[in-house]
Amino acid sequence: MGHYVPHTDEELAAMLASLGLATLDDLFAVVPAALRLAGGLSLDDGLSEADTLEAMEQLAGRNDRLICFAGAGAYDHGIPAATRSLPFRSEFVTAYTPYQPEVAQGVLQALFEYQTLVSRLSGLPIANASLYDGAAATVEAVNLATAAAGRETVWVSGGLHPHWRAVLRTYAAGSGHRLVDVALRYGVTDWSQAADGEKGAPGALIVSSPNYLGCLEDVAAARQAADRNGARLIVAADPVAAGLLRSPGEQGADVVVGEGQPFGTPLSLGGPYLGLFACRAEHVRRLPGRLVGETVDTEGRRAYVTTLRAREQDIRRAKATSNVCTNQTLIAICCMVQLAWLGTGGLRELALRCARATRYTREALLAIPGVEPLAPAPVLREFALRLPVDPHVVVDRLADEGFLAGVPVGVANGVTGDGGDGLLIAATERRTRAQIDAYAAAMEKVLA
Amino acid sequence: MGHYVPHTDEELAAMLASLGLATLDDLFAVVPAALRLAGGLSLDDGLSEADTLEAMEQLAGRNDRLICFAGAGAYDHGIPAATRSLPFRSEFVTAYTPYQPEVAQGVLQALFEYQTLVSRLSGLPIANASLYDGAAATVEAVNLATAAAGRETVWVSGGLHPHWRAVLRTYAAGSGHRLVDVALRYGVTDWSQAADGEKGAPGALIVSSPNYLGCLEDVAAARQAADRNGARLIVAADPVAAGLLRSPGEQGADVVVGEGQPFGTPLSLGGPYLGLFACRAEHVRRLPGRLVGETVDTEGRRAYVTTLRAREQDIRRAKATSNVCTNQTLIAICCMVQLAWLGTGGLRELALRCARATRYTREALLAIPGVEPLAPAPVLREFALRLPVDPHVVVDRLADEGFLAGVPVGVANGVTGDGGDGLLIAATERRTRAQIDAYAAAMEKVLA
Amino acid sequence: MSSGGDTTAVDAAPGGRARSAPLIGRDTEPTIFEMSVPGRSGWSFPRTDLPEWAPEELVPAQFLRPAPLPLPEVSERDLVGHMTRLTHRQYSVDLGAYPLGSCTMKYNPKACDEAASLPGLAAIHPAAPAGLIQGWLELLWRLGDALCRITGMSAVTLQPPAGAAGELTGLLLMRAWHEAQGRRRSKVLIPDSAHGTNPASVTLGGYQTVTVPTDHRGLLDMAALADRLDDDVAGIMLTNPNTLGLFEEDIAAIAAAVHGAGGLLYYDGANLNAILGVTRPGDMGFDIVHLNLHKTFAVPHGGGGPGAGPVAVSPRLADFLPGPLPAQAADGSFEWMTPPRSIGRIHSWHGNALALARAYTYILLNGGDGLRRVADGAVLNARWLRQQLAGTYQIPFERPNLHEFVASASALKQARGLRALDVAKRLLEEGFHAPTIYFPLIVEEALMIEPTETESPQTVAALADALLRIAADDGDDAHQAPRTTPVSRVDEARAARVLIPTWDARPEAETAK
Amino acid sequence: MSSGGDTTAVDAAPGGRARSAPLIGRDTEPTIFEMSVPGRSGWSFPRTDLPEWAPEELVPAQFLRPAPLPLPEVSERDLVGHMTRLTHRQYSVDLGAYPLGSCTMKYNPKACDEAASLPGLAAIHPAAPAGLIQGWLELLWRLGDALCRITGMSAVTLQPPAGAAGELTGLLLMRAWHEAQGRRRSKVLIPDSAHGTNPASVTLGGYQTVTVPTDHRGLLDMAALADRLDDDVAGIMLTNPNTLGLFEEDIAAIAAAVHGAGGLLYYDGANLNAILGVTRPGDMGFDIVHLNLHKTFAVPHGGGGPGAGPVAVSPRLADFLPGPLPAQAADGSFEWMTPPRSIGRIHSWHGNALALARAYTYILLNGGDGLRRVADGAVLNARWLRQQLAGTYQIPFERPNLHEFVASASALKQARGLRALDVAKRLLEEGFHAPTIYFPLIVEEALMIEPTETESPQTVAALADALLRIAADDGDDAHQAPRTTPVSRVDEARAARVLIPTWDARPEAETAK
Ligand SMILES: Cc1ncc(COP(=O)(O)O)c(C=O)c1O
Ligand SMILES: Cc1ncc(COP(=O)(O)O)c(C=O)c1O
Repeated sequence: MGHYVPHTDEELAAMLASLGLATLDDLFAVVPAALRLAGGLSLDDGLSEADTLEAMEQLAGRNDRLICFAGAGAYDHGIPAATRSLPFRSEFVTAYTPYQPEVAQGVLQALFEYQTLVSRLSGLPIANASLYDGAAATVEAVNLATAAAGRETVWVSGGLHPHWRAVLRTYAAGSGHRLVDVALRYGVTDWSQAADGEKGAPGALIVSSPNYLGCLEDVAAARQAADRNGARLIVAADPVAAGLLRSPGEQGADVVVGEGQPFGTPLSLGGPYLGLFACRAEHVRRLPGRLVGETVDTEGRRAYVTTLRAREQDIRRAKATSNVCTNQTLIAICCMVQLAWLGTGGLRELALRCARATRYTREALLAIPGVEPLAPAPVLREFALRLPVDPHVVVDRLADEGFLAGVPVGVANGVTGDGGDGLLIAATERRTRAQIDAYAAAMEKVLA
Repeated sequence: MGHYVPHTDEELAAMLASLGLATLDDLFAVVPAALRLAGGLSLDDGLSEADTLEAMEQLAGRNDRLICFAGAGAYDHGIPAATRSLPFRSEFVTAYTPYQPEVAQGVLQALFEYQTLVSRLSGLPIANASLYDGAAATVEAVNLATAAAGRETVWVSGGLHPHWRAVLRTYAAGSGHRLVDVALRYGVTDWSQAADGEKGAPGALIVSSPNYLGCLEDVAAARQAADRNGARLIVAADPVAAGLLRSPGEQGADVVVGEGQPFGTPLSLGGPYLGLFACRAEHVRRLPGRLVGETVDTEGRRAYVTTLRAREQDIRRAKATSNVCTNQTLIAICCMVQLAWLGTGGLRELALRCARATRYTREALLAIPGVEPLAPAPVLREFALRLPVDPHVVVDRLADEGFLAGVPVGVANGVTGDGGDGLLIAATERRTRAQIDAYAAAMEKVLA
Repeated sequence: MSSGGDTTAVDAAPGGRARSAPLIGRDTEPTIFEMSVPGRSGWSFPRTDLPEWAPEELVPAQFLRPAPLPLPEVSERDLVGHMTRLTHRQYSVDLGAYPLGSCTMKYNPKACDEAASLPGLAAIHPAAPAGLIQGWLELLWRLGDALCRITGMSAVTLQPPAGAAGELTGLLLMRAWHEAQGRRRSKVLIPDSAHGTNPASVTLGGYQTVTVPTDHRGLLDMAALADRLDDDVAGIMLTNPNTLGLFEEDIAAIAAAVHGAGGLLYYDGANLNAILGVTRPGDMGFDIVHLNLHKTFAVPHGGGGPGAGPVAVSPRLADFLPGPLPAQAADGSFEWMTPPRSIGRIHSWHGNALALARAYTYILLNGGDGLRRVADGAVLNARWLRQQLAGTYQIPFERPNLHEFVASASALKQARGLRALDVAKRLLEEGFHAPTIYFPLIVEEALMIEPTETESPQTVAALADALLRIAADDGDDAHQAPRTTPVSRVDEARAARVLIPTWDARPEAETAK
Repeated sequence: MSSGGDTTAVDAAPGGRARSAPLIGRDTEPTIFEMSVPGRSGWSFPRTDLPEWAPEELVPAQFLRPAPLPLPEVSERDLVGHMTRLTHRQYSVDLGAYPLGSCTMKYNPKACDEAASLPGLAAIHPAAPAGLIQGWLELLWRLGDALCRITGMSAVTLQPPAGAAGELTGLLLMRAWHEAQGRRRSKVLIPDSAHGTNPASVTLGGYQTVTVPTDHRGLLDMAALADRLDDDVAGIMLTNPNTLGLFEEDIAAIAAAVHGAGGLLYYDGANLNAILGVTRPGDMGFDIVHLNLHKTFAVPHGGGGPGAGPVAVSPRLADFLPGPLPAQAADGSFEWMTPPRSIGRIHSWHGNALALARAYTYILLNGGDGLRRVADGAVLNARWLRQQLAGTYQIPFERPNLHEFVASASALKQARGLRALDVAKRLLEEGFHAPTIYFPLIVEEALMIEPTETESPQTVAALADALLRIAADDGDDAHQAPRTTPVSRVDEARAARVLIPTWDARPEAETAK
């Protein structure tokens, strides 16, 4: 079809003529004949807008929308109309990276405000303008921390999200980082177990709190372990928990990373999400990605611009702190709007409601014969249970009842993974008592 | 609740204090105690945004969305994403009437372009900035035409939309206009029947083409009838038909009115819709509602402003040409965007596709034993059939099959109305062959 | 297209140039017609397998237009650029405060936009049988019920699409009621401070307007009312608080007098925001009330509309309401019902339904408690703002105002030639929309200011500061205002003198197209 | 709040003042933090009947934060005002042309926005079992299939969230493949014109970058390539057309040489727009291709992201792709599959899924025929624009360009001190976004211009006129540019010297809060 190429046949002809060309094919004379695609692309012809949207609706219609008790790093939070509308104004959506600050103050100021909010959530003074997702933020944190420490070994808590650990492993093939898993004990990381074996002393420790099992970790203890080993501390934190819990920065993190999806981004099959990244001031020159700073224009007006660009790939090239270029700006703006909508009271209330729904759900399920906690440590907004039936089977059965029951979780040698030892369950502020009661009843039926 | 009053308790107290008041109730000391509402409004307390939207979704969920073969002045046309998004940018949505042109060029220019488009559709040089709906436009046209003619009698074609005729009748109680129905014959108006009886010679004639039965009227003949009687001619026209048919202006209309819903406005249970209004230049000082004109600013820049305001109620008060103030600006902007999206070729294609679907549907239904045309005259995008079964029953039965079968129509002494002689059926460009075949099959079952 | 003297394409305006966006420049935005290029298009239609009959096979030749109707031929991209740039040339509530007196330009909650775009509401045909639209009928019925509770009336029609239509509906109800009593009356009383739609509607209702003056208090002159009241008076139209923002404290006496003369009281609901949950027109003795849902109930104004102007009435008028009305059947289901002595239809269908859905959403969000809070905030902001301005602008009437107040620039005009118009234009430069000016007509150089409840104290204070600054400026400065907007003062006289109502009417049109 | 010296409320910035909207003024827009007032709020949560346990009952005390986390406390109205004003301070494709070379800032069809917001796509949890998300799996599978057909590759991963992530994925695939062949290689060749992400990714992939110069033709220097090729070279990263917009005509020879040395060819797909349906990286001999869906396939850039950077590979690399991948089972249903020798995960879940849905929508809209038309339009616009500028700006390389070209302002700089930066800033005043400047690094005062296919000939001509006008201006004038934007030239040096990365880091922060 080509609805989006405005040239009329007359205009095509006129422009070709002014170039001294006869046909559109002549534009590609520089492409050796042997390489030309004969017969064009083996794709169907374009559709009308109406037919296209109908095809998309049909695909969308073949995904089941269930009452969601699944979490595992992707949470079913409410999104108010303001957050659904404001970030999607076309000036934000169709802008490029703010290379010309004089006409990009909108995006730049929104990012400056986002950085401030992430800084407050993390308890650290520096935050960047976003990374791809929680996993990417963790990789960048490892790059920063190992470079700062000058050591390649990283102690990774067994409670870190298994997918994030997997991504770390993938990238380690290139970076050469040596990853050492540190086992969980009673649901939390047992740093006392860790010792530098043949992989040498660690440059960084990574702990997640709440961790993948939903358990609250003792960040101060992790800090001590880091200090004992002269390592930097990376904390992966749930930003919603920040509404109730002490900030990781306050407890000694060098770098705080997290997944920003809970603030205004729908589940979206896992993306686009938002990598939150904050660090101590001393690390600012190693910061990955973009940083927006406040400055002035020639007339002294307050203005914003991307700064310390010398860290970035387009300038530093092979020596850049990171290769990230396109990031998740629009999702960062969603996060900024959502946090401003929540405000001080709303964030606390959100965390509190999640914690209440979680406790109520957990107690309801634990009342079912044969159901036990997978870990004893205290939880906030998510928890793992051991069930008398294979969790994969449970998830399939409960889907028939209209529930996404949770995410099967395994723990092997104190390290969390997919697998099937238990079921990871989250109840957000959107879950009503009636939904939870019905879910527990359905669960009891399935487990009976 | 009161989510939308930003004042904190401290601020309320401080502001009251600065006014020397103790309580909020004191603000209303001027309201005699006897009139004060004790105990407040007998309404439930406010809901959260989430609960409110859920309540609205539940209501919306209790309306059946059927494959639509109903028309009768409200048509199921496709609306492209551009039209669904651009007019709803908040600058258009949350602006007031453009009283301060220096900061309202956006709305003013969009209306100027809308007026130009309506002028082209109608074939007349002057169009206003919108009226409420087709019925309101017809009332205003009668006010204009009778004032221009200095006669109170109006000959109204029996083919005019019955609801529009009803609205005319309602307003005639105030205006004193004398309405005379002119009967249809073979589906079109038979002006030869009309003669000024005790109600005196007509100041205006109203004809609708296509008329309520979908039949194409001979506008030139209506013009002759008007001339014979020294009356003005008002033509109610389907703007989609303008893609194929001669414009009413070209055929001699003094005033052209119409319903603009087909251009970018969903069915919406009948509103907000859009009253289209255009007239000859000689009538401009009698034009109802707002008119945007082009002018310049003090620096000679092209600019737009509402003009000939002396006609309007806020200035002319009791002598105004109309009482209209708030109109349908946002819907007019939808219409402007939709017509620009369609363009010359798209409007013609739209009309052609409607006509094809209509003919195909009509032939499929006429093939069913016992089904006959209600009128023999040629149609374009809608038609009426006489059925062997009460059309109300047919509509209910076909609803079970997933179709909105049409709108029952009656013709009493050549005047169209509700009632049950036949079924009025429209097939827009959205109806596929498969849908029409299924509809005809279901109809055959119901009629068997 | 003229680059380097080269003309390889049609000479049309570039759809992708942003110099008319104030972000960048103050150029004129070309019209969509100037961007049009023959043969360019953005439209597409679904695949179809219907027979491709030619026009001649579908319609007798004499009906067919000889040539296609010329519309703009633009790409979707250029259409999007054009409309987006136009929005950057437009002020709106979402950009800043809009203190237009009598217009109640409050913030419109985003949640209401979502409710109004639910497919289950938007995709419904108005002629669908009641059994298929129970959700819509219940919504309309509940909205009507809420409006009755808010106004203290007993029945309502939701058909009138705006306030003026509501007024005319009300006047026709008045007429029908009098006729049912076997009387014909010819006059309707209106205060001299009334909105222009009131007298205009009176005329269309077949009545003569008789004006009642405002007294020194800024309230209806009771003596003058007594003079004018006689058995030819069909009724009186008031808004309370009146357009000066002052509460008609004698309303009970007024009602008694008018009722005593056999007349009816009509309440113009445009100012209802001031008294939500505080007092009700029904309690004041009104028989007919129209509401501007696009004011009090946060239906956005859309640049001039659509709105919704329901009319609520006392029991004795219920039988005359336009129909059909949503009604609840014995079995709890909903149906359409037309009152026995209905004056007939006011709208093609059921009124501006999606606007009604917005208003209902707003009522659910606020509830009874929230609506009262609305009145509190609206009155507090207006009262406080007036206090700030009082020393500098004249406040023609002493009494405490409710949701709005009228100030006068006449002293400033005498002193330094600073007219209400100048104040308005300067205020634009200050980052606020102007108030309503030169209305009501009874106050010279009137500035009618309604901050609404959704503006914060900080915003109201900034507005006060701006108005005080302007009063302090020298006037000549103000005559140049606005200097920061995409266009400077617009020549309204020329627009009327050399009427250019369409692109095609421009002298240059021929060449330009 | 300070009106008339009266201080009745917290001193915070007014959320309802529009002077920062260029429609009205050039004031600074206050930060959301400056608008915050303790105790003000806009949030609401659903009714709940769950037990209202206190924090202490839910979490051991030592974990609880001593004081609430301070966030902005603003009304929804002020938040809406703030964000709306910010959008008026932001340029975008929807406002005008955006000829950033290498960025392919084409128009993003509105239909794609609607597809990406379908609840059936947006409300789906990423860990839902395959059986419950067949629609998503089919969508991803079909998109992957289409991308393979477009690139001439045989398998694809959709996980990489952007181009740079795709590059690193590709390099890790390269590494895994070599290791599977039992080799370790340490170098990757990159042309000196390459985008910065290429060398940065090479480093993260654990390789050293070896730069290959560009020759007088603007193409890869074949002799230099031969020099650098040895058995320690893992592969070469190219984009074709290259970042000068020139087609690497020797690509077949390059492929033969690199493959001959046992290396792999990586294709940076950022410039794919130029060759859609004309030629395919697979046919050129590339083994690995990343695509920037946010360039070629109209995923909007969102002010910097999100994008999507799928990686497609030739058969021999398929087994190494990241997983899980969507796959079609024998029974036609879809499932997740992880390749046997997968390098592992690249993303927390399945990549930027909604961005992938947009790209698939775009492919459906265009189809094979439309995509070819895209290449035609993109190349024609760029070629024609270059022709207009050729006399005035230097065009460092002779050969015909494809979708973009690089011009140089160096002569203008010598002549009149007009640098590429000045041209860029002046172009903003002219109503266009600036091109990419100072890249590629091998051209002095480079202006890298990519008009894209969605701009009309009229827009391209207006852009040409503007650039010619600027070249004719005197330079001093240009140094002042931009003068019409909400802020004038921004002091970038100061931003780095006095780092203020957050509101809390401002010297005045304490007082201001
Ligand atoms: C006091 C008053 N009455 C009536 C109206 C008329 O309402 P509408 O504009 O909806 O017709 C208005 C609004 O302009 C008004 O302010
Ligand atoms: C040639 C080229 N390669 C790679 C990239 C990096 O892509 P991304 O920004 O999506 O990481 C870009 C885009 O900036 C580019 O232009």
